[in-house]
Amino acid sequence: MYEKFYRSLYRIRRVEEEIARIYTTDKIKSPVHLSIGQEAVSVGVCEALGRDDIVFGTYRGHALYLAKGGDLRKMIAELYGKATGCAKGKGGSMHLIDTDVGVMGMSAVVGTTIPLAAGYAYALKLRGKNSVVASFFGDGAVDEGVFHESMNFAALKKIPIIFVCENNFYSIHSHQRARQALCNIAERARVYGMPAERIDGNDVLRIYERVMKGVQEIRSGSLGPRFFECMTYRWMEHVGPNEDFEAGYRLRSEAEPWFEKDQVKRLGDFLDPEARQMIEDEVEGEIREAFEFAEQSPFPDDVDLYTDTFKEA
Amino acid sequence: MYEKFYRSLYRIRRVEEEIARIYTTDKIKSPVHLSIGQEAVSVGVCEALGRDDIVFGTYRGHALYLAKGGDLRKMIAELYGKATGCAKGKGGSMHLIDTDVGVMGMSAVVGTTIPLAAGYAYALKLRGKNSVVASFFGDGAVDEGVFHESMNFAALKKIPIIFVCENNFYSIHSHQRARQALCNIAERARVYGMPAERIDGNDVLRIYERVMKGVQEIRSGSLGPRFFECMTYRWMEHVGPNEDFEAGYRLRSEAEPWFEKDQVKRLGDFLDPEARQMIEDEVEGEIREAFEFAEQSPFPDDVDLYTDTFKEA
Amino acid sequence: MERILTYAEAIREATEQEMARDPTVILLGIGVDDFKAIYGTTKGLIEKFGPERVFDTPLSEDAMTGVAIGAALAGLRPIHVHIRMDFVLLAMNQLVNIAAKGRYMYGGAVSVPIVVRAIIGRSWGQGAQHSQSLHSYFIHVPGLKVVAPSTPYDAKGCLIKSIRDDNPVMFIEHRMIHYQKGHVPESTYTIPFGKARVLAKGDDITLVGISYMAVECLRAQKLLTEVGISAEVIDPVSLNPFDLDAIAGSVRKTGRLLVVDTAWVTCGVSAEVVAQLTERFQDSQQIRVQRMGFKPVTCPTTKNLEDLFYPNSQKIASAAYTLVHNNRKFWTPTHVEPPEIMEFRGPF
Amino acid sequence: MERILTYAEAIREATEQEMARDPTVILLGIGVDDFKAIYGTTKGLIEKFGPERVFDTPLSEDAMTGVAIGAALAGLRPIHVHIRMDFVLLAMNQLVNIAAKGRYMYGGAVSVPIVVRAIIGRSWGQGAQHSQSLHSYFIHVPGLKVVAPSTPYDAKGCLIKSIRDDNPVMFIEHRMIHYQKGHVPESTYTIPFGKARVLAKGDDITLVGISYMAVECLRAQKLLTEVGISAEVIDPVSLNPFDLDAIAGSVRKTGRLLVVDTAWVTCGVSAEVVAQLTERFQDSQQIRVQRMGFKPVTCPTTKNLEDLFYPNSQKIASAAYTLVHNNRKFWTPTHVEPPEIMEFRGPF
Ligand SMILES: Cc1ncc(C[n+]2csc(CCOP(=O)(O)OP(=O)(O)O)c2C)c(N)n1
Ligand SMILES: Cc1ncc(C[n+]2csc(CCOP(=O)(O)OP(=O)(O)O)c2C)c(N)n1
Ligand SMILES: [Mg+2]
Ligand SMILES: [Mg+2]
Repeated sequence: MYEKFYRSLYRIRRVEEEIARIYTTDKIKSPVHLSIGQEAVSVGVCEALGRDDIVFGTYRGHALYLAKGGDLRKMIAELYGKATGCAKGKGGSMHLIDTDVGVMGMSAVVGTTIPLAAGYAYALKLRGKNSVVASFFGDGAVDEGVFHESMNFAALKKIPIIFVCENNFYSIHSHQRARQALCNIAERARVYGMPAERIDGNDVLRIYERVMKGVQEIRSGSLGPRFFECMTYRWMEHVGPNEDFEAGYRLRSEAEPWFEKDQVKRLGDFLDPEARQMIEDEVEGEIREAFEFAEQSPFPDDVDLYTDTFKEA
Repeated sequence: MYEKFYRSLYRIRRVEEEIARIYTTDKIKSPVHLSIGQEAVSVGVCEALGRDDIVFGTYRGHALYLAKGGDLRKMIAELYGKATGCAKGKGGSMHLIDTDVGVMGMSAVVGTTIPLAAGYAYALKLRGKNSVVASFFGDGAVDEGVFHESMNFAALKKIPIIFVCENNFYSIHSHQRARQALCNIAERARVYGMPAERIDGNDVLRIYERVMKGVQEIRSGSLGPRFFECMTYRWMEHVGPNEDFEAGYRLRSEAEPWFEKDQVKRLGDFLDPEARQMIEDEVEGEIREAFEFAEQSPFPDDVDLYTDTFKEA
Repeated sequence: MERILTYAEAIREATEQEMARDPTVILLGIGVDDFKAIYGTTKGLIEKFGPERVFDTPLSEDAMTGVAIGAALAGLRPIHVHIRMDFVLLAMNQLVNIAAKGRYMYGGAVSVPIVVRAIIGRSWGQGAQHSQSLHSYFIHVPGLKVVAPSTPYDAKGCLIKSIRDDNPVMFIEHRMIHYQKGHVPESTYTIPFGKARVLAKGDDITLVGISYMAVECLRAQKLLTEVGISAEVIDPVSLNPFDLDAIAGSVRKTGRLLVVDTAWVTCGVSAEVVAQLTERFQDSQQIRVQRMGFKPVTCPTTKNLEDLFYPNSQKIASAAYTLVHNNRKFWTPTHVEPPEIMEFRGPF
Repeated sequence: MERILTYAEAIREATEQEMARDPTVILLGIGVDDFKAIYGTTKGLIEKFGPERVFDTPLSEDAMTGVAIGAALAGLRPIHVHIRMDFVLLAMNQLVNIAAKGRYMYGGAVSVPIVVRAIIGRSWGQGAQHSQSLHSYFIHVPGLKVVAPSTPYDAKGCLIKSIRDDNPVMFIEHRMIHYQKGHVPESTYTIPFGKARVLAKGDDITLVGISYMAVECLRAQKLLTEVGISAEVIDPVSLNPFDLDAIAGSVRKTGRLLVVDTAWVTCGVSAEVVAQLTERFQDSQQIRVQRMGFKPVTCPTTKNLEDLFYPNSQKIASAAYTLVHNNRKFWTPTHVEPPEIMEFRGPF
């Protein structure tokens, strides 16, 4: 299990580091919202899910896409705006999708995928499927009316959904305290009539364990939403490849305890060095290969501008 | 005090009964949402407010308009679509307003006036005024995202506002249980960080007393929203002048306990018969006069179609 | 023997037949399951298909639109009903940012087969917030199909087509058309999108009526025959895709066009029709065009101002007369209040 | 000596001056108080006017719009900033159902002096949901004023006018104009609404550019001089009220009109301008018209498709050339990427 977790964590971290490195070359001509420091949430949740389960995420979606098994080559190609990208170069980093493995799409408008996830879960229930949906969103999305409406609907209809609030304390540069009188997101969810808990410490194993329990309960017939507020921290700037502790809205000292909770390091330390090396080598090879794939892929044809507006009969 | 309360309750009840009676003549060519049975909420709250305080309400707003001191003649003229109406015949029953006494307007779209009330209260705080705003809405409005957003903002900014949820259990023909997994509106408000309580029994005195305490706290400097979920019951159909217990979505037996909580009767019984008679006579005269005024008033001129889109400099 | 149904009944029948045929079709919206049954258009459906496939929703237009889209992503075909189009303003983000764009921004990986039934309110003092016709909003943004049939026959066929379409379809109904009666076959059939319907043949002027205004144009056409004017009446039926060819063909013959919308004129469908026809005819033929719609103000409640606010058959006929006589002659028929407006005691 | 500011600086200066002059002016919106300061347009204002008059908001576009309107009802003059116009879709109900209608539906009892700054995103792969220009939505509905100045001078004057106006004003900015530089007087001044500005005089064709497209039209005008075509460039500045007279006057002279919008064409401002001019000229003069805007698809992220999606000076010049030569001659200048797009590494 640790190997599997480590591979996923390490892979996400390294992919994003490579994105940050390559970003200065302007080959990726679109905004990137990195998850570095927050990988544990996506990995912990997705390890508790199966291939037939479904996730919906946000513009900060690289980690989720990869953790759920999204195709790495198609993701990098998408960032490069290539025709081989998971959205044919039309979506970019903020609109990743890989329906083969249940990554159902991300959105650049905060909060918009929460009701989509709820609707998907409603359909699963109606059709008697045994899958669950996980809906990822940030602490900022909690401010939006659609959060409230979606919680209410999910609790009312007892749908098979896991809500995952990645609370990294910030919406862009605004601290949660500047947007919410009480910092009690899990409680806000509970009041709609669903189990809700806060998971501290950015702890991938704990997240996995708690979510796994929720998923199993749902699968064994105890339908209805579960809510997890996962405390984590964004190491990089809101958007872009750099750190931003000099910007003034937060201090490096605030981040430091979170650097110590680095789950890549933690899980890596659990492994024996050889196994670890092997994983890392494989991942590095895969990443190299994915970037090469992206580099060598063609841009979309001009006519592609006009395709994909409607599905033809 | 009882006389004042009774006058207000009786007046609202009788005005709406007259509206219902006249409605069959088609002189009121617009939808009417009657508050018969629910008067206690508007009266209880408004008796705790002063003339400089502000209220915002809904399409079910006759009771609120009158309880806050809105001009009766202008209201009836508005329902008749006359130029002398409080909105010159352009707004009808769903858009009553009387800025002279702080009735700041009602809206036909559920939930829309909640943030307006919050914005007004923010302005009062910024300008150092001692007034408070009361925001009225139904249990249905609680489903809307804007409810959540407005609660969050009000708690965050500690603005001088009283939220009054008139919980009559129904949104049109949908019971609260069909829309919310838990029937706990006051709790939902509390979680944002504001005192919130449920007031049972449609009890005008209790509503007055509890709201008065909140208003006094705010005026004496303890700013921040207060929330009151006032349990009440609509006796008539959702819209229109009739009863609808035969329609099938609710039973008369559900209503009967609420008929017993009739506050018009209760407060009337507190009074000595002579004082009561005098009040009733005065009110009847006033109502007769208001309907006559409405009947005799002219319709707007054709050119009025084009006025009031913009305020000219 | 003609089988006569009202427009509302035609909608109900289309829904029932498609729900029976296809278990993935679901129906949701505020009040779809109550005894008023959205003007009767959803009557009996919960009894027949059960509360999982037919359900009332919380007052949450934004999220419920997202729920419909999410369910569509999972393979269902939701029909989401709004008893007033005004409330759709709460769902614009989901409709414009997700429904319209989903397929494109995910490079064709998904499709969003939802139908949004948006009903335009009118009459009996519906007023500012219960009377809006915002169809141009949905036409402006690529990715949404928009239909607004005016006859019971087209209503049924268009709704079935909309349900079967793999894309988001805005299905625009006007409250005052629900009472229209007409022939409706019992069998299921579809009306193709992008084909206008000629409701009356004529030579002197082309009247294009959007939604309920097609009915009023037909009434105007009858009035015009009294003064010797032969008007062709066209109902575009579908607004996106739009059958400009049909209108262009008619205008080529008549030389004159009056577009009547049940909406404001500015940046509306009538502007688009006039702009497209102008672009098309500028090299070949001189045509005369005019637009008619709501007056450029908020909808008032009182009846005398409301009558001024809305286009009607009298105003249409009068404007057509003037257009045909090149602004040199004027005529106004007496106005007869149509039964649907005379009898309506809304809001339900 | 000319005083040169960027468009962004002009906006900041207008805001600062009005806030200093009038204590009822407040500024709210996501990020107005952070170090990025909405592309610098709100820089230093919280320091100067304090956190009660300048405040960041929760991510609650719907309610915050209501809050702005409510504060306006109480006598304040709020400026509500949206860093992307796409997010305004969440606030349509408050804007259309309350801000636009409030005064009318309450019979003139109130007014709603709010300014909504809506910024159009573009470039660097902003993509489907960060690139929309929805100004036609606000023009369609009566009750909202809409302005979209293209120069720093007009930006300052229009913003001051908007703040002082007693009605709701949608102030449309394009991210790519923020970098434009121009003369801006230090004193406060207002630009009247409803007066178009002639940015360049010419005789052969009238180019009307909305917002950022005015800048691209001016570039096209320079390109056209190389091939002997003299184009008149008009910036409407205000979209509602709209100065049709100015455009009509120009078209009367040139006989040709190309309207370029930073938005989709269908039911957009370009449709309205063409429709109105057609109605006006049909009895007097034959004119040639054309519209240009976004291609009728969702905005893609990858650069080569993005370049096809947007109008630019090259495409404008080429279309104008063809229009002037009555579709008989064709020419396309080489495209030079403008600096604001070349240098942009958005989203901030
Ligand atoms: C509806 C909406 N409002 C504002 C924005 C601008 N915006 C982009 S990302 C973001 C922060 C969201 O914060 P959070 O949900 O906590 O996610 P995080 O970025 O921390 O992962 C904001 C406000 C947006 N994209 N959508
Ligand atoms: C946004 C919106 N959605 C739906 C409606 C239709 N509608 C009108 S009144 C109403 C019921 C609202 O119930 P509640 O808030 O409890 O108020 P009550 O009528 O009980 O006083 C509904 C759903 C509306 N007017 N606005
Ligand atoms: Mg966050
Ligand atoms: Mg209720």
